[in-house]
Amino acid sequence: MTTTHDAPINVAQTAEGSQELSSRDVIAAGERLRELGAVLRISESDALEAELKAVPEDETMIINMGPQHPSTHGVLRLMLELQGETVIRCKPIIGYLHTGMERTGEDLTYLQGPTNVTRMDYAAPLFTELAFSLTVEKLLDIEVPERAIWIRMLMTEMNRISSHLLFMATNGMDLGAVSMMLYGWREREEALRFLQEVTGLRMNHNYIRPGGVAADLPDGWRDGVLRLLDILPDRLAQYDTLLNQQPIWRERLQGVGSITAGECLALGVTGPILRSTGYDWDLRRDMPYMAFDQVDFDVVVGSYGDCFDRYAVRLAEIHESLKIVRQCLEKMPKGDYRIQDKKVTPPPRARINESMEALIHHFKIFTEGFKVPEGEAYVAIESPRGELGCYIASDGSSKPYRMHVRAPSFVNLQTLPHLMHGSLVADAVAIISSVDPILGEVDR
Amino acid sequence: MADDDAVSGEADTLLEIASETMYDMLLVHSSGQLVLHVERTSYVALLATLHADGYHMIVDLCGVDYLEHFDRVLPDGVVAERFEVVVNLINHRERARLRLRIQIPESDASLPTAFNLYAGTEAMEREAYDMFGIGFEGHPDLTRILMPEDWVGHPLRKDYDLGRIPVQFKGAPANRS
Amino acid sequence: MGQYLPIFAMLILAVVFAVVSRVISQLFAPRRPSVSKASPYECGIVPSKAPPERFPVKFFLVAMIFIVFDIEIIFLFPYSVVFRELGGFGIGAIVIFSAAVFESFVYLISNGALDWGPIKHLKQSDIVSPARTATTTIRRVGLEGRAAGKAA
Amino acid sequence: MSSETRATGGFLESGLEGLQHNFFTGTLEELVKWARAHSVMPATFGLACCAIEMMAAGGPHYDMARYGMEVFRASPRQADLMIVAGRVSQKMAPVLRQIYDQMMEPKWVISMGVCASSGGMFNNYAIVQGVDQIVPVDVYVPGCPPSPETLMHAFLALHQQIRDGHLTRRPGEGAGIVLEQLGANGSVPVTLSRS
Repeated sequence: MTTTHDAPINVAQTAEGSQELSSRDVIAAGERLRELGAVLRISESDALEAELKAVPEDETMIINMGPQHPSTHGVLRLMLELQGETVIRCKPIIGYLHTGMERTGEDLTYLQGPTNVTRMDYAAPLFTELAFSLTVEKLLDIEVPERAIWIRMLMTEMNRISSHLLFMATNGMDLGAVSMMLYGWREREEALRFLQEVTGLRMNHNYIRPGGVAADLPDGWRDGVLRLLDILPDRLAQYDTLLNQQPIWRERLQGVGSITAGECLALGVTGPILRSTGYDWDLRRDMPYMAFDQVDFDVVVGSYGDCFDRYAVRLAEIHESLKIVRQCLEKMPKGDYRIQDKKVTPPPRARINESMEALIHHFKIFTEGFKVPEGEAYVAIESPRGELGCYIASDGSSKPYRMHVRAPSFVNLQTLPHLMHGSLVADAVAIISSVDPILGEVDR
Repeated sequence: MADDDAVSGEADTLLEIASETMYDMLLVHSSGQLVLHVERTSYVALLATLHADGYHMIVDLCGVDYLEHFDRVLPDGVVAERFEVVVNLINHRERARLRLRIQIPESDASLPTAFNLYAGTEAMEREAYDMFGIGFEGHPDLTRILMPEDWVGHPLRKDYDLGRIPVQFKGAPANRS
Repeated sequence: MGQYLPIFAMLILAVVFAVVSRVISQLFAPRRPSVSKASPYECGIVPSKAPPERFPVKFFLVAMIFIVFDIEIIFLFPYSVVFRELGGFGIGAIVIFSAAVFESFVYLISNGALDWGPIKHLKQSDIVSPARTATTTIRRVGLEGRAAGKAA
Repeated sequence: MSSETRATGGFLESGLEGLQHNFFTGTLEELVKWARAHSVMPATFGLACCAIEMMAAGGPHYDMARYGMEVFRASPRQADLMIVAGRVSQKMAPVLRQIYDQMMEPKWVISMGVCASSGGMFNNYAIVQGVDQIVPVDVYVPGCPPSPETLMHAFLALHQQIRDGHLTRRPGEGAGIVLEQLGANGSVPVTLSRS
C-alpha cells in the first residue's frame, strides 16, 4: 500500500541544459569535429572529410541511454546521436551519483578517511583505502611493518579477483549471456567469503588504515586462500569453454570499439584498456609500490585494443592475481600488522585498562585524530580499472585540507565517444561494458 | 622558452641547495616527489616542453582552494594565491612523475586549457571548473560536469556551506514535511 | 464433421481465456492515469522534444526481406501436408520454387544487406576470426620491464 | 493503496477498490493480494554499492528467485517494485521521481541501505537526505550495504505488508467521496470517511 502523493514542487525537471548533446547545427564547427571523433587532432583533410560525410541533420535522432538503463553500469547517462542503428556522436553525462565525497573527506579525520573513500570504487573498495593510506603514510613519512605490507597485497589482489569476476558477470549479461552472470557471481561469492572472513564485511571493508591494517589475519586463513586457489582456475576454464568458442560472443566483441595506444595515452587512459592496445604499462611492475618487486607475475597485454582484447586481458589478469596470491601465501612474514608508533596506532583494547598513557592515546586518536605534518603528496596504485591516485594536501591539522582521488574510470569514460563513433547501438552496450566504469568513483 | 638541458632534479640538488630549477621553474621536493611551481603565463609553454621530453600523459588535474590556509609552506619567490591547480604528469620511459602547482588569483580565476596538448584533461578541467569555478580559456566545452545545470555556487570552495542537515534526535521537531 | 470438434473446442477455450484475462485485468487493475505515465519512457529523463518520425530505409529493407521468405514458407505448408501423394513431381516443383527464392537470398547475402555497421569491412581481416581466442590474442610481457630500483 | 488516496467511484471506475468488502469480494481480494505478493517484479534502479549487493541477492548463492522476484524489469512499465539501492544525489532526484511516476499501480518502494533511507554517512549538499522526501517508501532496509539476507528479510516484510493491506472498501471508510475544503493555504482535498 503506497501513499502516492503528488511530486514535490521543488523537484526540478531532469533536463541538464548545456551539459546535454546539442543538435549539430547549433554547435560550433570545432566542437562538431571534436564530437565526430576528430578529438585527437586527425589531419585537416580527414577532419574535413568527416565533416562532409556527416549526415544531414533531420535524418539523425538524439536519444538518451539514460541514468536508469540496464546496461550503463549504474547511473551513467549517454546521449547518442543515431543515424538508424549507427552511432554518430555520443556524449557521456555524469554526476548522477555525485556524493560530495571529497568535501566530506575534508571534514573527517585521517583515521575516518578510509571509510569515506572506500565507497568510491565499490567493486574494489580495498584499493581506494590503500591509495589513501599510502598517501597519509607518505605524508607522515612512516614505514608500515613487513607483515602489514604483505597482508595488504594479499587482500588487494583478492579484491582485484572479485572485481574482475564482477566484470566477467556483467560483461556476459550485457551481451546476453545471462548464465555468465550466475557463474560470475558464484565465483565472486567465494572471493567475498574470504574477504568477509578477514575483514568482517563483504564490501566497504575499512580494513586498510593509515599505519597498517585493522586486524591480523584470522587463524585458518591459509585454508581459505588455498580453497580459493584450487576452485578458481578450473572455474575460469569453464568461462573459456562457455564463451570463447561461441561465434555470437566473438562477433559481438571482436573488432568492436578498438582504440590505439597513442589515443589512449593522449586521453590519459590507464589500466586494462591501455594494456589491451599492446602497450605494456602496469604500475605494479613499472613503478612497484609495497612489495610488488619481490613478487613475480606477468603483465598481460592485448593486440588489437578492441572489446575482445579487454575481455581477454581481464580474464588473464585473474590468473596473474592468483599467482600473486599464491606467492603472498608462501612469503607472509611474521610480526606486527600495524605500526607500533603510539601517535598513529591506537593501543590494543586491553592495554587501556592498565596504563594511563594508553588511555590518553586512545582518547586522542579517536576523538581528535592524529596530526599529519603540513605538506602534500600524490601516491598512485594499480586498481583493476587503471591508475588510482590519491592527492592529499594537509595543513598540519588532523583533517586533510584537500583530498582528491584520481579515479581511473572518470578518465577512461572519455574514450566512450571515441570508441562508439560509427558503431552500432548494440556495440555501444558492449563498449560500455568493456570500459567497465564504476560510477561511484566517476562521480565521487 | 626553456633551454632543453632537461637537467634532472637529482643531478644538481647536491650542488646548489638554495633553489633548484628544472625547465627554469622552481623545483621543490615534497615528501620525496618532484614539484614544479609554475607561473600562469608560462604554463602552456612548459606543457609543450614536457610533452616533447616524454611526459606524454597528464594523469590528474585538480583544483585546491587555499582560502583558509594562505600561510602554507611555499618556496620564496612564489606568491601565495587563493586557488591552486595541481597537475600530475608521468613519463613512462623514465618512470618518473612530475607535479605542477600553479597559483591562481581569486580575482581572475582562469588558466589556459591543456586540452590541445593532452586531450584527456577535458573532463578534469570541467570538474575543476564545476567544483572551484576556475575558468579554462580555450576549453572546447566548459560546462558543469558533476553538479546539476541549475546549481548555484561551486561546492568544493572553502566558503561554500557544507549543507549538513542537523541530526534530528527523537522528539526533536523534524523539519521534514 | 466430428473430427474437427477438438479443434473448435480448443479455439473456443483460447478465445475465452484471452477475453477473460483481458477483461479481468482491465477491471481489477487500479486506474490512476497521470501525465508522466503517458509520456514516453526515456530512461528517466523527461523527453523535451517529440521523437522524430523519419526512419532510415534500412529498417524497411529488412522488412521486405522477411516478407519474401515468409511467403516462401506459406507455400511450403500446403505442400508438406500432401507431399507423399505428390511424390517425385512434388519434390521437383518445390525444389524449383525454393531455388528461385534461394537465389534472391544468395544475392542479398553477397550484397551485404544483412551485415550492418562496422563489422562489414572487418570481416575479411583477421580481427574477426574464429582462430583468435582469449588466449591467443593476449601476450604475457614478463618482468624485464621492471625498473632496477624502487622508483619514487 | 493507503487511505490518503482512496479511489473514488464504483467498480467500473476504479476496479476492485470500488467494491464494498463482503464475503465474495473478500475472498477475491485475498486471491489478488496473494498473487501480487508472490510475483513482485523489481525495477533495476541500482545506484551505488547497494546495487552490487542487490545483484548479489539476485545471484545463485542467495537466489532471490525463491520469492519469485529474480526477474529485474528494466522499464518501469513492467515493474511494480522500485528498490532504491544506493545514495540518491540531487541530480538524480527528478529522474527517480519520473521513474516512480511512470510505474503502474500497484507499486511499492524499498529504500535499500542507509544512504537511501536517511542520507547515511553523506550528510552534505550532494545527497538527498532520505529518499522518502521524493517517493513514499514502504520498507526501509538498514545496513551499508545491507547483506543479501537483510534484503531478503525486507522482501518478506514487503510481502507481509501486501497481504495485510486493504483493497476493497471496508464498512467504516465511507464512499470515498473527495471534496475540496478551503484550508488555510488554498484548497485541500478531503476524503469523507470515518477512519
